[in-house]
Amino acid sequence: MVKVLYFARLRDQLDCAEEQVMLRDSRNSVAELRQQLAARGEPWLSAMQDENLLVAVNQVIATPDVVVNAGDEVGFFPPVTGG
Amino acid sequence: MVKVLYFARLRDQLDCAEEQVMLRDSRNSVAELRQQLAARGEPWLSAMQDENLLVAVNQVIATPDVVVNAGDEVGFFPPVTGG
Amino acid sequence: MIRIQNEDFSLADEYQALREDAPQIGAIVTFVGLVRDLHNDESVNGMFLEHYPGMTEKVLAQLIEDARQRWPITNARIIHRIGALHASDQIVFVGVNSAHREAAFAACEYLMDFLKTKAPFWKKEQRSTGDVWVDAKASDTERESRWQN
Amino acid sequence: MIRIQNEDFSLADEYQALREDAPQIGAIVTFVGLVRDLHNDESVNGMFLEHYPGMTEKVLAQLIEDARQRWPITNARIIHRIGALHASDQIVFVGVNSAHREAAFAACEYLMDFLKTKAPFWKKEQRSTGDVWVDAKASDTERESRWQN
Repeated sequence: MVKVLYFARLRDQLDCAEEQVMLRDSRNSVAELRQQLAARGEPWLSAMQDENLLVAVNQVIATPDVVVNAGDEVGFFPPVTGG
Repeated sequence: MVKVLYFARLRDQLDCAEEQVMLRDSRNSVAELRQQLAARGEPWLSAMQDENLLVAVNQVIATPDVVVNAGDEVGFFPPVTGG
Repeated sequence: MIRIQNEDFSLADEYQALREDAPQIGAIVTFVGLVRDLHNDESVNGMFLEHYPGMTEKVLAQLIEDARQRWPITNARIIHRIGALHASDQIVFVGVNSAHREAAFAACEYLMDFLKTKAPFWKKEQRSTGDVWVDAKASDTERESRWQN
Repeated sequence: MIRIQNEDFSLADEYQALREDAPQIGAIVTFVGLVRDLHNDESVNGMFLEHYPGMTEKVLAQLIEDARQRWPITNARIIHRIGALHASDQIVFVGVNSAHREAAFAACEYLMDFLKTKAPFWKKEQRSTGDVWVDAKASDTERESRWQN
């Protein structure tokens, strides 16, 4: 299981702030986790296919090839707008 | 007559903060005024020949060709070191 | 020093801390961001700021560490507010002290530029036409890229 | 706003004035220069600052005008102290407010860079080896020249 967090506009779109997700394999890439979530259909499909979507694994920005392990924290969010 | 002011290290070198100087002609350039003062001999000679010396006519930085008229204020000073 | 907080902050207090850090400090540069009361032509009545707790602090600590590697700064302080904010409220503070002004200016602007593009904060504006999540600006990404040279 | 004065100044007061200028202000950048207690390896016990009264104010007013021409700033404030100063004393304040941070940062640094090379102030340091007029630094001239691009 991984803890998945959604922030800001994305959280509103999915109506979900946090969930536990069972990984399909013991080791999945960020890209694979996105595909798994997109397979749920809308609104996940659009959200996970958004090329501006950012992903952090254990609170560090992650590229699509980064491996997600059970127990990790994965955050999905739109481009940041603070400051 | 022009009012001539000397600042900082230059004032210490010349032991003079302010003086009235009679111009040789009714219209002199900054360069001509420097020559006139240098002709007094040391310490004026060295001070006026210092290539780092700055000159302001009526409180605006002046190049050697700027004309000095009677009644003007001419300031001589070393490179600035404020801030 | 990094703080993420709902409460307002005092520039005077932050400045005092930066001033007392060390006797060789010759330059202190501070930046404060305020809520502007205009968004294009629409009136912005207020905004709500959320962030990613934990990640925000990590990102900002890394930015300060990066700035220390690039410039001889003595210290840097960052405060970012979250929650409900209104027109003219203070949002963000970045302060840097150094022996030299060029390092203090560069590091302060660097920290703000990267905070804008790397720190996980999101603004929702309360406009007269309804609540709107603010879009990221291309100009902020451009400003960040200047530092790659 | 330009002030040349013997008295100390309050960053908090200057910041407050910059903050209250206009509702569309989104960024305030301040710079404060302090007396460092080290000059290379010699101990600097204090310094004395003199200036060219009248010309100083004209030069600083022109620099602010130049900054206004180059960047969309709302206002700029400069304070420079003269007379006797000691280690850790505040020497100079430059503060700029603007709708946008890039203008505020650029104008503040521009004003400091040109103040350093154009405003008629001179420092005499009281060192353990005697009083010494401070030499102008080539690095300051180099920093000024960056703005010609």
